[in-house]
Order: sequence, then C-alpha cells, then structure tokens
Amino acid sequence: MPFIPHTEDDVKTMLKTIGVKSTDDLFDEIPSNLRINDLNALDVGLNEMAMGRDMKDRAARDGGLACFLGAGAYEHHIPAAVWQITGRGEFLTAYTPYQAEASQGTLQLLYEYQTMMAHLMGLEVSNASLYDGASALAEAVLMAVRTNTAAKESRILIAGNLHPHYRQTIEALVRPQGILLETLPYNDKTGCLETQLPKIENGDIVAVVIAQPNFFGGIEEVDAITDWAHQHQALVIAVVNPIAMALLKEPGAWGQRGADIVCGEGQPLGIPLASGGPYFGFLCTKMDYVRQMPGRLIGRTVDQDGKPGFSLTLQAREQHIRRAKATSNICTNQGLAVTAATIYMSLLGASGLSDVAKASHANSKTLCAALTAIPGIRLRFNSPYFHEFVIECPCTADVLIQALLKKNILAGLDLSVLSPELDHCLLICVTETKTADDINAYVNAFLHALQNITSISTTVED
Amino acid sequence: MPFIPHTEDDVKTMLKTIGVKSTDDLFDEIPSNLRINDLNALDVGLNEMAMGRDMKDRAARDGGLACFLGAGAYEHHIPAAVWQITGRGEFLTAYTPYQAEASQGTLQLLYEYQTMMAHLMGLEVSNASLYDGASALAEAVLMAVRTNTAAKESRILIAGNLHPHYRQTIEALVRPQGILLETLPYNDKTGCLETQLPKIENGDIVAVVIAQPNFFGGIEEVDAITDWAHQHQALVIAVVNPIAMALLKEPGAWGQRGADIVCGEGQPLGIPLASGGPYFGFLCTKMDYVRQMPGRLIGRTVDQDGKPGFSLTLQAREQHIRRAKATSNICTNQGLAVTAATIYMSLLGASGLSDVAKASHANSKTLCAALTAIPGIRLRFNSPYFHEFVIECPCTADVLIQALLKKNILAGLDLSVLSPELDHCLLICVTETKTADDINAYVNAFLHALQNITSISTTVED
Amino acid sequence: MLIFEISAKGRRNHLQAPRLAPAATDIPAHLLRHKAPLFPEVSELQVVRHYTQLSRKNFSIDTQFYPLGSCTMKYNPRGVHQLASLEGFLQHHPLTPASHSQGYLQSAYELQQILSHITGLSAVSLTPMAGAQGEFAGVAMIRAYHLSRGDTARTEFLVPDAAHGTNPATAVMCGFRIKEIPTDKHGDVDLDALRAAVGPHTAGIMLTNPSTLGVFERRISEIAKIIHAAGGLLYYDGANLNAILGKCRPGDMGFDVMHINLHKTFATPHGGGGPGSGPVAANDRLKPFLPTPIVGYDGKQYRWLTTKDCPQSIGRLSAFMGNAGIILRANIYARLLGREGLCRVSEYATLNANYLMARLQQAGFTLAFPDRRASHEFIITFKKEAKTLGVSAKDIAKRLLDYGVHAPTTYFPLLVPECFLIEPTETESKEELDNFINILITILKEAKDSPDLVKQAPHNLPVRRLDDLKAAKELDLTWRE
Amino acid sequence: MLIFEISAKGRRNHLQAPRLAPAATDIPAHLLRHKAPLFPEVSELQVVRHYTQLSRKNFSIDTQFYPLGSCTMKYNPRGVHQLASLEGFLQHHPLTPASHSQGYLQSAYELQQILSHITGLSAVSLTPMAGAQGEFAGVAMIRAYHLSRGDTARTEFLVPDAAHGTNPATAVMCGFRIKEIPTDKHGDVDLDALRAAVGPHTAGIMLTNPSTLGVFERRISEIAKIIHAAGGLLYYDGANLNAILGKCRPGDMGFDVMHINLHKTFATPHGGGGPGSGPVAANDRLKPFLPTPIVGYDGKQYRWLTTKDCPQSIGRLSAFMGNAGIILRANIYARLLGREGLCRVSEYATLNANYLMARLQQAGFTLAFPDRRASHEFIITFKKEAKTLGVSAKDIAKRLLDYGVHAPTTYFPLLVPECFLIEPTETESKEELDNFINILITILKEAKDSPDLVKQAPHNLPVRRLDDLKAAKELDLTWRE
Ligand SMILES: Cc1ncc(COP(=O)(O)O)c(C=O)c1O
Ligand SMILES: Cc1ncc(COP(=O)(O)O)c(C=O)c1O
Repeated sequence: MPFIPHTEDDVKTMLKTIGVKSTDDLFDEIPSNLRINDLNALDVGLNEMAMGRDMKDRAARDGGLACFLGAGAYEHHIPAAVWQITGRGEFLTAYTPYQAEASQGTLQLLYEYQTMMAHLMGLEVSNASLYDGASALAEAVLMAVRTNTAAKESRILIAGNLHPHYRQTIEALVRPQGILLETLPYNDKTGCLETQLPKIENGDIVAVVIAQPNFFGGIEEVDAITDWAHQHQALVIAVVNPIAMALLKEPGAWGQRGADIVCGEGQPLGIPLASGGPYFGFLCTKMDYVRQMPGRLIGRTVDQDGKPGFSLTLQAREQHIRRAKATSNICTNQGLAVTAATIYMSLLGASGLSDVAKASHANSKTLCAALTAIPGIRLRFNSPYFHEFVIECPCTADVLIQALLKKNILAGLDLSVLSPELDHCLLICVTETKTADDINAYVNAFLHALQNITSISTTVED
Repeated sequence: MPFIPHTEDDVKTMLKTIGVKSTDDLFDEIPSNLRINDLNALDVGLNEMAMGRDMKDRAARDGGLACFLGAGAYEHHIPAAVWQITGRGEFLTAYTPYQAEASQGTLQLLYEYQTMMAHLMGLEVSNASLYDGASALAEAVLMAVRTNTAAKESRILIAGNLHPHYRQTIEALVRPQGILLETLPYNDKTGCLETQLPKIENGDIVAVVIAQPNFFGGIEEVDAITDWAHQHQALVIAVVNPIAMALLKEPGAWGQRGADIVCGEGQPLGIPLASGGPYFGFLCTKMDYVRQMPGRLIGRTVDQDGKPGFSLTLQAREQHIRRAKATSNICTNQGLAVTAATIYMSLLGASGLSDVAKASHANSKTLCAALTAIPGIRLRFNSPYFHEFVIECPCTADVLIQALLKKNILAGLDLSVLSPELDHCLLICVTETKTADDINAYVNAFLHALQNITSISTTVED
Repeated sequence: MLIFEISAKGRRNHLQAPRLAPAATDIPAHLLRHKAPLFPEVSELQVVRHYTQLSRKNFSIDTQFYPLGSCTMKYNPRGVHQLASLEGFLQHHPLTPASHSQGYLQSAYELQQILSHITGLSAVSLTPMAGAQGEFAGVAMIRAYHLSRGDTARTEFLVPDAAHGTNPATAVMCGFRIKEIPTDKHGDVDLDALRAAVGPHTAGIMLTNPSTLGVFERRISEIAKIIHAAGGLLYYDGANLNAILGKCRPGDMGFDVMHINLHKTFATPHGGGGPGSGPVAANDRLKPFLPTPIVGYDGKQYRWLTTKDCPQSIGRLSAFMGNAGIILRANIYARLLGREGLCRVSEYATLNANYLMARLQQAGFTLAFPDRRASHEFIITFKKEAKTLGVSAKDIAKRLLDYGVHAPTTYFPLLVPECFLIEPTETESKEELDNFINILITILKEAKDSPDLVKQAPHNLPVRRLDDLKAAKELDLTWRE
Repeated sequence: MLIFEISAKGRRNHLQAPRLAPAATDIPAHLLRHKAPLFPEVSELQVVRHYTQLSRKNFSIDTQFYPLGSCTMKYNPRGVHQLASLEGFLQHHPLTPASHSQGYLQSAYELQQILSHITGLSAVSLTPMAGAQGEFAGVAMIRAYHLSRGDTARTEFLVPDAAHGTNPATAVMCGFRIKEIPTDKHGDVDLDALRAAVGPHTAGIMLTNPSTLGVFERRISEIAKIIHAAGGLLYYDGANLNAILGKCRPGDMGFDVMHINLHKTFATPHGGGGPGSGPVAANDRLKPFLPTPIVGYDGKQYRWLTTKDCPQSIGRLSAFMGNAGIILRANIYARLLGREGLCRVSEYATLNANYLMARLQQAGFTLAFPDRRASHEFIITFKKEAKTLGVSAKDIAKRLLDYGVHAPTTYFPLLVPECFLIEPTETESKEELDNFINILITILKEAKDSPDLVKQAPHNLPVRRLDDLKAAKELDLTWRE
C-alpha cells in the first residue's frame, strides 16, 4: 500500500495487542449515525508515473510565457544552489523548531535571516516570517494599533497607490477589530502621494502606510512623509520591495527617525512566481516595539556548557502560550521560503543584490523608452520609477495583453483592476531576467498589435 | 570571481607568505617557451542565468519525443525519490571511499547494491560497477581469459545476435591482448542462436558470450547453451537486461551449473536515458572467481570496537596497488549511477521490479499485435521476446522512422545498423511507461505513414 | 559559526547576479541607498557548505521518527514534491490571465471538490495560508453571517479549554470575546458548562473532533444542537482530520464551517515551520461568505471568482491566491492515494496510535484517558514521575532526542500536566513504534536509576540544553559586527 | 542497520510500479524465473530515511574540506548540475536521429573545440568514460599508429615510477610490456635512465606534467625529443590539468595524445567514486585513430562520426557515446567560467597549494621537494614522525577525519614514504587552508604528547578504525539471510 509500511502480520499483532478484532473497531466511539464507509465518490488512486504524465500536461499549459508582469510578484533569476539546498530533507520535512536542540539548523538559519532582513531594511529587528506581503501589512497595522497607545482612535491612513490587493487584504483582516482605514490620496500626474500632505491633529492617526515603490512602480518622497507622520505622533509603516532596497534608501533611514514598522513581500528574494505562493511576508521594527511583534522570533543564547545556540524566544507573545492575548494567531509560517531567501541573500551578497536591482532598473528604462517612442503611447505618470512603470495606450490594455499573449508574452497588468478609468493603462515590469532580444520581441509584438488594432478600428470607422 | 573565494587582501598575504611578487611567479618553473598567457580564443564567461536560457533552448530541441526505441537503453519510470536522494551533496560530491571511516554512507550503500545485484543475477558476488554494459562485457571477457587457464587459446565465442555496439566495444578493448573473437551464429527465422550448437573440442574455447534477451528482444534457450559450454570446459558469460531478470530465469540458475560471469547495462534500474550516459556496467560472478574480478569490491568487516563497518576490499586486484599486474585499469567508476540504482531497487522491491517487467512485456505484446495485424507487416523473428521485437516492413525502416518523428514519435531502430540486408526491419521497444493512448498513437501514425508511402510508390509506379 | 563570521570584505560571488552597464538613473540622490546592507560576502561553495552543514543539525521526517502530536508528521512523498515543482508551475505568474492558467486552476478546482466531499461541506475556498488563517476565515464568516442578518449582539465565542492556542487567538482577531468551556474527566466537553455558557451573545463555538486530547467527542451532535438552538454556529478546527478521513465528516456532525490543514492531512512538507495551507470549507449557509478568490468552472474553462462574483465574501486574505504550491501538492497527494488510499490513512494512523497507547500502558506509562480509544494521537502524562523522581516531561523529551527520536508535543494541551501528545501517523512502521516504546522504557529506567542523565539531557546533539531565559532576557535577535 | 534488516516480508511499496493485467505470455516456463530475488521489502519512507541517513555518514565537498591529492576535489557548481539535468536532456535516447539531438551534439562539439584549444592538440574524442579509459584510448591509438606503419617491434611502454597506477595497468591492457623510469631527487624524470631505456622497442611513454609529485617536469621538451627521436610517442596523463589551464599546453610540450579528467579539472561531481569522463585529445598524427563516436559539424548540422567516417579509428569504447551527462556538465562549467575564469583556475589552485606548502614548511612539516614550486598540489612526508613517534601517515590521516577534514591522498606516489599528497584546489578559501594548517599542527602536537590518541583515531566518526585484514580474509561481500 502506497506509503503505508504495515504487513498483514503487523496488523494482526497490533490489533491483538490493542485487544480488538479489526481496525474498524477502533472507530467505535464515533456514533454510528455519523459513520461513513468509503469515499467512493472520489477517483481511484493513480501511480506516480501516471500522475507525472497528467501534471506535466498541466504544467505545460501554464508555462512558457515571457513575463513582463509584476504587480507584487516578480520574476528574478534564482541561483540553482538556492532550492537544491533548501530542498534537503532536513530543511523540507522538519517543523517548527520547538525542540531547539534538535533544530539548530533551522534556528541558526532563521537568526541569520533576521539579521540580513533587519540590515536590508535598516532596522533593528526582523521576525522569522509571516504569510505574505499583504497579510504582513495587516499584522503591521494591528501591531501599530497595539503600539501607538497614544492615539485617540484606531485610524490608519493608507496610501492610495498601495497595491489594491494589499488594501483588500487589510480590510478583511483588520476590519473585525473596528480599525478605521482611510486613504491618503495620490497625485494623478505623478502617481505618487500628494506632496501637500493633509492636515491632521496629533493623536488622530495611529499610523501611515506608505508603499515604496508604489503600485505604479513610482518612487515616493519618503523622507517628507515620514517626518510629517512622526510630527503628528503617527507611526510610519513602510511597505517595500526588498530588491528595490538594494538601490533605494532603506526605511530605517527615512526622514529624521526612520520608519517604525517595515513589511512587504519576500518573494523577490529567491522564491519562484509559482501561481502566487508560497511566498513570505517580512516584518521589521525597532527594538522598542519588539514585544508587540507578531510571529516567531529566534534569539541567540548559550547552552548549559556556555556554547552558543539558538532558540525560539519571546514566545509569550504567541498564541501557543498567550492564547487569547497573543499578538497574532499565526502558528505555521513560511519557514521554507525564508530558508530559500536566506540562501539567496547569502549567495548574492549586498553587491549582487544591488546588481540585480540595477539591471532590472536599466532594463525597464530600455523598454519604457522604446514603448514611449511609439506615437500614441505615453508614460502615464511622470515620477521616477524602479523597475515597473505605467503606459497609457490608445486602446484598452486588455486588447494589447491578449494580442501579446498570442506571441507568448505576458505584457503586464491591465490597470482597470484598480479603477475602471485606468482601462487604457498597462503596468509593465522588467527585471534582470530579460535580454535585449526579449525586450525587442516585446516592442515588435506591441507595434504589431497596435497596427492591427489601428487598422481594424480604421476599417470599422470607414 | 565565480567560485573563487579569495579577497585581494588574501592574495597579498598569501603571496607574501610564499615569498613571491605575483601569482605569475608561481609558474616560473615552466620553461618560458612553453608559457601561454591567455585562452583568448575561447568565449568570455556567461552567468548562470544566461547559461540557463541557452541550455533550456538546447534541451528543448532534444526532448519531447515518445520513445519506442530501446536497443540497449531503456526508458522506465524513475520514482522521484531516487534522484532526490541520490542528488544529496554527500553522495554527489564525495569521491572513492578510500577513507572508509569517512565514507560509510557510500560503502554501506555499495554493499547493499552488491547484495541486490548478486541476488538478482543468482550469483554470489557483484562488484561495485564498471563503466557501462559494453565495457563490462569486455572486462568479463578479459576476466574469463584470466580465469579459464585450462583453455589452450584465448578464443571467445560470441553470440551473433549480441548488440553490435557491444561487439564493437569488446573488439576495441580486448583485441590488443591478442584475444580471438569468433561468432556463434543465430538462426535467421528465430533470431535466436542455432539450436544445433557447433562442434568444439574441450579447451578450444575460453568462454561463450550469450545475450538474454538478445539484440532482437528474443529469448534464448539458455539452459542448453550453458550446459553445452560447460561440457566443453568453456565458461559462460551472460549479458542480460536487469529488468528482464525479474521475469526470466536468472543466470545463476542456467543449466546445471549456472552462468559463470554475468554482466550488462545497469541503466534500466533507475538511470535516465540522458544521451547515453552516465550509465553503469554490472558484473557478477561465482565466489571462486572473485580474485580475477575487475573493479571495486566492498566488504563488511568490523571496527576496532567490533562494530560492523564497510571498506574497500581485495584492493590487491586493483591498479592503485597492483599497477601493471592489476585485473583492470579501472579507477573512477560509475558510483553515483549505482547509488540511484540501489535506491531504485529498494523502492520497487522484487515484486515492483516484476511488475515493471510484466507491464513492459504486456505493452510490447499489445503494440506488436496491432502492428502485425496490418497487411504487409510481419514479425521478423518467431521466437518469444521480452519487451522488444522486430517487424519487417514493405519499405525501409528509415522512411517510417522519419515519418513518425514528424509526429514526435521515436519509432525504433533501423536494423540496417546491424547489417544492410535488415534495412526493412525495425526494432521496437515498449516499456511500462507507455499508455494505451500512446500505443494507439503509434499505430495510427504508423498506418498513416504506410498509406503515404504506398500512395507515393503507387503514384511513382503509375 | 554564523555565515557572517565566514564573510570577508571584498569576497565576491557574482556569477548569479547578471550585470548591466548601469543606466543613468533619474532617481534623486536623496532617495537612494547610501550604505550597503550588512550581508555576508561568501563564495558559492561557502554558502553551500554552510547551509548543508546547518541542515544536518535538524531532526526531520526524512531522518527521524517525529511523533509530534497535533502536527501529523507523516511521510511527504518525494513524487508530490517533484511534480509540484515542474517548471511550468514555478514560472506561472499569479496574475496570468485564466486562459493561460488552466493547469493550475484545474488542480485547485479538483482539490476544492475533493475537500468538499471529504468534509461533507458544500463549498471550499483554498486561499487561507495556514490553519490559523483558515480559522480566521471561518470565524470571520460566522461574524459576517450574523451581521448580514442584523444580529449584532453575538459578541462571544466559545472555546473549549483543550483547544489549540490559535483558536482563542483567532476569535479575538475577529473581534470576539472568549468564553472557555471546561472538559470533563473523560476528555469530552462539559455539556452542563456549555449549556450554561450559551446564549444570545453566542456567535459560535470552535471545536476540533477528535479533540486535541486525542479522543472523539461522542456527544458532538448534542453540542451542535445546543449551539444551533442558541443561534450560534459551529466552527471545526480541521487539524485532526487525519484521524477520520473516510470515517465520518464534520458536515454530518453539524459543523457549519471548518479549515483543513493541508500540511498535515495532505502530507505537504512542513518546511521547518511552514508553509502550510488552511483551506476553509462551509455549508450552504456560510458559503456566500467564503474568502476570495475561489476557483469556478463553467464546464469549459476554470476561472477565478472574486468579490464581484461573491459580493458577501469576507474578502481577500492575501495578495494573491494563497499558498498555491501547497495546494498543488495536496491535489497530487489526494489523487495519488485515491478513494481507497485516503480511507487507509485514518485506519492506519488510528491503528498506530492505539497500538502505541496499548503498549505504553502495559509498560507502566500513565495515560491521560485510559478508558478511551485513541484517535490518531493520545496523551501520556509524567505527573507521577515529576513528583516522585523530579523528572519532567521536558527532561524526558530532551532525552528522547539523544536516542535519535524527535519528542512528541509537550505540555499541550495545557490542561493535562506534564504531558506528551503522541501522534505516530500512518506512515511509520511497527518496528519504528516498537523502537520508540523501548526507548521510552529505557528512559524511564534511567529516570529512576540516574535521574541526572535525563535531567541534563540532551548529551549527543550539536548543543546541550539551551538557556531560554537568557534568550528572552538578553535579547540577541540579530548579529552585529 | 542494512536495508535488508529493515525489510519485512509482505511489506509493499508499489506506488511507483505501474501494473497491468498480466498478459498471457508465450515465454516457456523453463525460461522464467521461479524465485524472486532477495530485495528489501520496505516502504518509501523507510527507503528515503535509510539512504538520507546513510548519506550523512559521508564526507563530501559540500560538507568538508577535501584536499585529496590528484583528485581535484573542487566545488561542483549547483547550476551546472541543474542545467545538465533538464528534462529534455534526460529524456533523450542515445540513438535518436541527429535531427532531434542537436542540443546535445552542439554541446559536445563545443566541448571538443574547447578541449582542443586548452590542450594545444588538434582533435578530441569525448567517448572515454573516465581517465583510465582515456589512457586506454591514447595508448591504443599509439599502438594502432605503429601498426599502421608496419612497425610491429614496438612492444614496450615507458612509465615513470611516480605514475598513477592506471598508467602501467593501461599499457598492459593495450598489450605492452612496462619499463619503469626512475625519478631523480628533485622529482624530475631521470634523463639518463630514460635515455638508457628507449630504443626500437619503445612504443611510447606515459607522463603527467606537473607530475603526481606535485612538480613541473622542467625538461619536458628534452624528454619529448628523446622519445620522438627513438620513434616513440608521448602520452600525457591529463589528471593534473587543473595546474596549468591557460599557462601552458601539453601539445606545445611535445605530447602526441592525452586524456582530460573532466571530473577533476571541469568540476563535475565525483559521485562517491564516479562517474567521470576522460576525453582524449590528439595531434594530427594520431587524430585518425581517435575512438568513435566523435561529433562532426558541417556548418549547419551536428552529427556523429563513426568508423565509416574514421576508418582508422581504434573503434568504440562503450555502447553509446560515453558519459554524456558529464560532457554536458563540463561544457556548461567551461562556458560559465569563460576564457578568464579558466585561466584563474590554475592561478588560484597553484596559489593555494604554494601557500599551504609554505606555511606547513614553516610549521616544521617535511616537504618531499622543498626547493621546488608546488604545482596545484604537493607532498609532505611523515617518515621522520613514523620513525621517532611511531605515528604513520595513515594515523594522521585518520585523526584529520576527527577534526572534520578529509584526509589528503596517502601513500601515493609510492616512491615517497609515509606521504600526503595535498591538493587544496582553487575554490577553497584562505580561512579553510589556515584551519587545515592549524589542525595539522595540533595533530603533530598530539602525536608527540599522546600518540595513542592519533594511533587509535578516528574517534568521532560513525565507526572507529576498520579491520581491513579481516575484510579481505573473511570475505563478506553480500548480505545473506
Ligand atoms: C489543533 C490545531 N489547530 C490549529 C492549528 C493551527 O494550524 P496552523 O499551524 O497551520 O496555523 C494547529 C497546528 O499547529 C493545530 O494543531
Ligand atoms: C594522475 C592520475 N592519472 C590517472 C587517473 C585515472 O583517472 P580516472 O580515475 O578518471 O580513471 C587519476 C585519477 O584517479 C590520476 O590521479
């Protein structure tokens, strides 16, 4: 029997030891009216070979596109060593390191991860992961509410150019606790937050959420916003792309005092796109706020011989100890993804990460220049951007996306997801994975699609 | 620098310690007329990402065919666990277990391999691998010459229906030692060795080489041949397919006394087709002949506390000890492939291996029946076969192969490689990897090709 | 040694990082980074060697028996991992149009169907990223349900004292007050206390069955009646589904909504702490409130259903669609096993637990519920040993590590003192169980003969017992130069 | 525990083995197998756990410093392994028509070109499966060359006494008698002895340069002249190519034919003993005799050249085309490094060796050739320690294992007593070398202060020192029930 090691003799002996006649007897405490006897509405099992054929067909249907789509999930080159080491049974099939002495591998790795992530963000502390970027932001909001006890009301100001899915996620996750979410508007020309920040009173606002880069790829004036928030006793929650942080100012250095809580999606750090997960959310903060942090934390300590070692610490924040009073309900996190990210960051080092950021930036500039040189195509927002930008087209973005799909190019995101008025806008991302040929292929396919569209519309008009 | 860990400071310190100015000085014993200064005719290096694009293109060009080709290399399903475990760094990047205490993993695994392989062949001893099936046969022939000292001349009788590449390989490898290779003819109707065996004198022949199944997939009357050879004081060398041995009588049980040396290609046991290698050759024999065996042998022993352990043994047979008097020059062998094969055999067990053999057999029967039901197509040889058979077609086999390639089917082997007269003959293999749909697709493509050919030839004749 | 301690300034390992001539950037200088982050500077071999060596300091299913109760540490089939890692799946961007996502969508849809059938509930959303997020979804759905009916008085959630910590933490995240319900001496919910606790403020109850005490709650139908009669709804914590696959269904027990831990019952790797996946299943009443996205199928194409399709949905719980890779793995696992294989899971998991329990009882260990059947797990308590020998459950757990066996869950559930929650799972052999029994017997003997050996354990691991107090007091959470 | 000892009769693990209704077979009963082979009956988890645990008993590059002289245990890049394992390559049948093999054929052809350039020889055949088979090919080509000219008197091969064991073994396999040439005290070939040995019977000489003594043979051009003048040819054992990549070329030294160990210089994994790959390169004189198949290119298509194209070829050395997967890996490695990277290999390998040698000499270790440069490797001898302390090179090697470092090659070359042949390779860091030096110093101190500690080593490994004598005397080569 697949995966079950018992021989018939084993079963007999075991039943005898227990003192029952059949395995069925072991379920005799289940009231008979609740018993079912089979799962026969399901299919019979397949063997691994047949399953392989089936799954290869499915994978083939989903693969093979040249990806120019970002919008929160980014294709980067992942060195082979990352997943070959991450996939070792000892990392893959262990669980939460409750028994520290039998988990020093995972624990030390997580401590190293916490270190790298804190340094990347310019903050003092990082936890050992949350589910993903969006849910990490929700946790950051809840953490801010617990931390900023000076605030009169649980009001949070959220950048209007935050990823819409992030906004939806925090709505779902923090709304039950009566937290008010309000929008900090962005400027229609720059795509960035208005430089004229709203008038607020001290203690009106728990925290301000800023995205750097914002959903359009644009780069915000983070120093000014941070200082403004701090002047009004609001905390600053930064949502950032970790690869961008190799190039852009780290949140710990924003303004006079730095952002207070930094979170985001860890996926760009060595995690494949993989239909959206598993990724991981990261969360960093100042040492002062560590006791309000959600998620696992690993501390360095010593063993009884004085030898250094690592263990879960500040567990009194967590649900398995504090239960109803925990900082979060999170238990299982995204450990394996963090394992990969740690190996990724080690392999690249700071300068490697910076190379990736710069190459992505340069590539996106190249494609943007080529596209905006086409008559009728313009850059929608005039702010500097990192590796993602928005163009406005003479037709709906969806038409172009469909046309480029036929050439196996995933052209970008139709911004009508954000608001129906943006339906002529296409959000395009280019990372270091794209060659000059790839970029040319995009431009050619794009031109070709535009010509078709123009000729069709001309025909129709005739 | 890729893969080189030195910092500039390291290099300075190291040069200073050595007492030279530059690394170039370290090469000052090379006469200056021999020095070159660069390899500039080669390309500059690529990074892993660019290399990935390039190699994926190449792999795509070679993949995607439905494989009905055997002829010495067989496609079988390989459970995922096989290479995930084999690929662990500790197996992958160790070398020959010279330091036994630091190599118990590899050594115990090889001991287990020797055990499984010896049992599969019905013999007492197996070595730890040779390069491949063909070179293993050459080693078997040399071993037979060393062993059968009663023989007057170094004459070897070789089955005429042995894989032609095996024949060529032994020609190349044993010819320099003056060994005479003669052919034991096969019957043109059955494809098997003539039942009327030639008259030979005692001591005329060192050994007889029999293939089971033979190159045509046919099953030989091994008992009779073995006894005949033994009656004339010739050794019997069996060349077998290890998967077939789950179904067919094991060489150790052939005739009255069993085959003396068994060798063959280990690839079917969990090794991918991979353009022909790395595979591994196996070699088994009777305990009496073990000191003439080539290749590594692992023995079980005890450590100084009496605890069981494993080490290389009978090293006095090997080149690194015996040098010019060694049983072979082999040093590096095919250890990793054997690691995979051991895990494969453990996962399948005897009954799993038997299932694979039976499913392959059944599938080949199905395709054969469907093809030979087509008018004009006949089974070329009328002997029972294992999972490979020969059909004779109204056109050259090559025409059919080319036609089926267009449908992404690798139809089989054009037997004109063996002899120009067999150019209408196609050697086809079907393993357990093929579904009923796959077999139907073959038959349909075949029919379609035949129709095209017939209509073309009809047109031409008209 | 930390990776930072292997680092050397100026060491470069740039093969992986593609470089481009740096383009002139229009990003203003004050928005650029000025100080590189403190990352290690190490060679690729150093990275590979460091993390390979680190991995070897872990216990894991692939290397050890790992009977961690409530966590279902069963074999994670290698074939499942391989097929879920096919390049087509890994390359696939989550926002790819449905036309080019049919492979993944079909797999997700099938899993929704399978889970629906197994749980006896009519609809499933796969988006929650672990059990706790599944709990959140379910409780938030109950909240949304009451609110949708204008029933704003229901501010309390009932949680048995045996419940997993995530249960009360979740209910609080959903804005509820917690009422704890005690357990009777047989491990069942105290019905009188339950009756006394319910009322017009009751939004619902969170329950797992079999409970984390390792026993099946026999009066579950009565509990359901009590809660439903009071206008509350029932949430099922599906962490223990491995115990009842194909034997009974939460939907039939009267539960309205539940989560399933794919990383437990469906054998996806636990990854040193995660990722998991916690799909939520609901009956018709709660179906409209399921979190999005959900996969729909019109007979021809699979597509994502969003809040446009499900206007009453509690919304989105993550940026994309949950832990898709885990969902793929669960699909493959379920279809590999098929209908017979899935039924066998609970049979053999239960057989193993009851065998282990019987043998340990015979060997003199104290069972928490000696007159009950074990479900797929059970509890022993070292209360006696702690008193008479001064050896705690923790000491015994640490000593087990010395023998190359991972410890069971300790000190959980909280209401059984000095306890082990032991879950062998169906993929462990009788030999492995017998070995574990013999080790426990040996340790018990050691605890009597040389208690210090046990109290000072572990002795054979990379570190001796760690100073957790120091870790919490002198917080050292990141390495500094 | 052996896998057979985990086995239990009737345990089944058949997920992987597809079953079909057994077809009626026409195979006569007397040709069928009647007794199943003794294979283990184990579950998939048992297999995974057993072999995962076993693997952990190995030292390897990925886990340890592994300075095994003459074996070039350098980092095997993970990216190379991944790309050579792409499914299109793994699926590819060796007899697929060339039209559907262009990906592999191009890669093989490129490698032929690269090797030709690196070695300074005009043509390459990739078919030999390891160094020893490459030697066979080369020596057989020399034999074929002489015979093709009707020169049947050349029955002797010259081999320096420092040569690797495969060299004399190979020459014998090719039907030659061996004449051993002694080494002078500087590690060079004794030219007088060489002159005395050559003659009309001389078919050729096998030489490696730098030699296995870790020094460069400075009078190589003179040696070539002597051999060529006598009508013999020169075979170069390319195992030490890592020392001279981009610095000098065997073709320029006067060699006619050579092999290259791809598993050494080109960083392909050694796999616990193999596979390797030993391509053979030849100058114009010997090119016609290269073993087949070889890859040809007509400017449009790559194809296999067989004996039809190369009628003088020594023929085929394996059933297909050699260790194709290793050839792919070498191609990828060479192209990743490119022209600069390949030159750096020998520079840093040599730097590491000379640094280690200098430091060890300073620390009081005895060098075999103190007045010579190290190539990529060098020799120290414990002759003194063996005499004065009774501690052998073997003892020290075993003690090194206790410190988590693989031992260098011991007792080879045979002509230096109690020796270590130490090859650090270019991918090891200065820190790793310093660590090794400190360990050796510690061990030398131990050898003086507590020699038994060293003589009884290892102490910290899965087994203590093994009884090799018993292994050979009481042969136990397979497990029996
Ligand atoms: C009984 C029980 N409920 C809930 C959970 C929470 O699940 P997760 O860890 O996936 O969030 C767990 C697992 O740890 C559990 O054991
Ligand atoms: C100097 C030398 N020559 C030849 C060989 C033989 O190479 P292989 O082991 O690949 O057959 C080796 C390797 O072991 C060697 O070190």
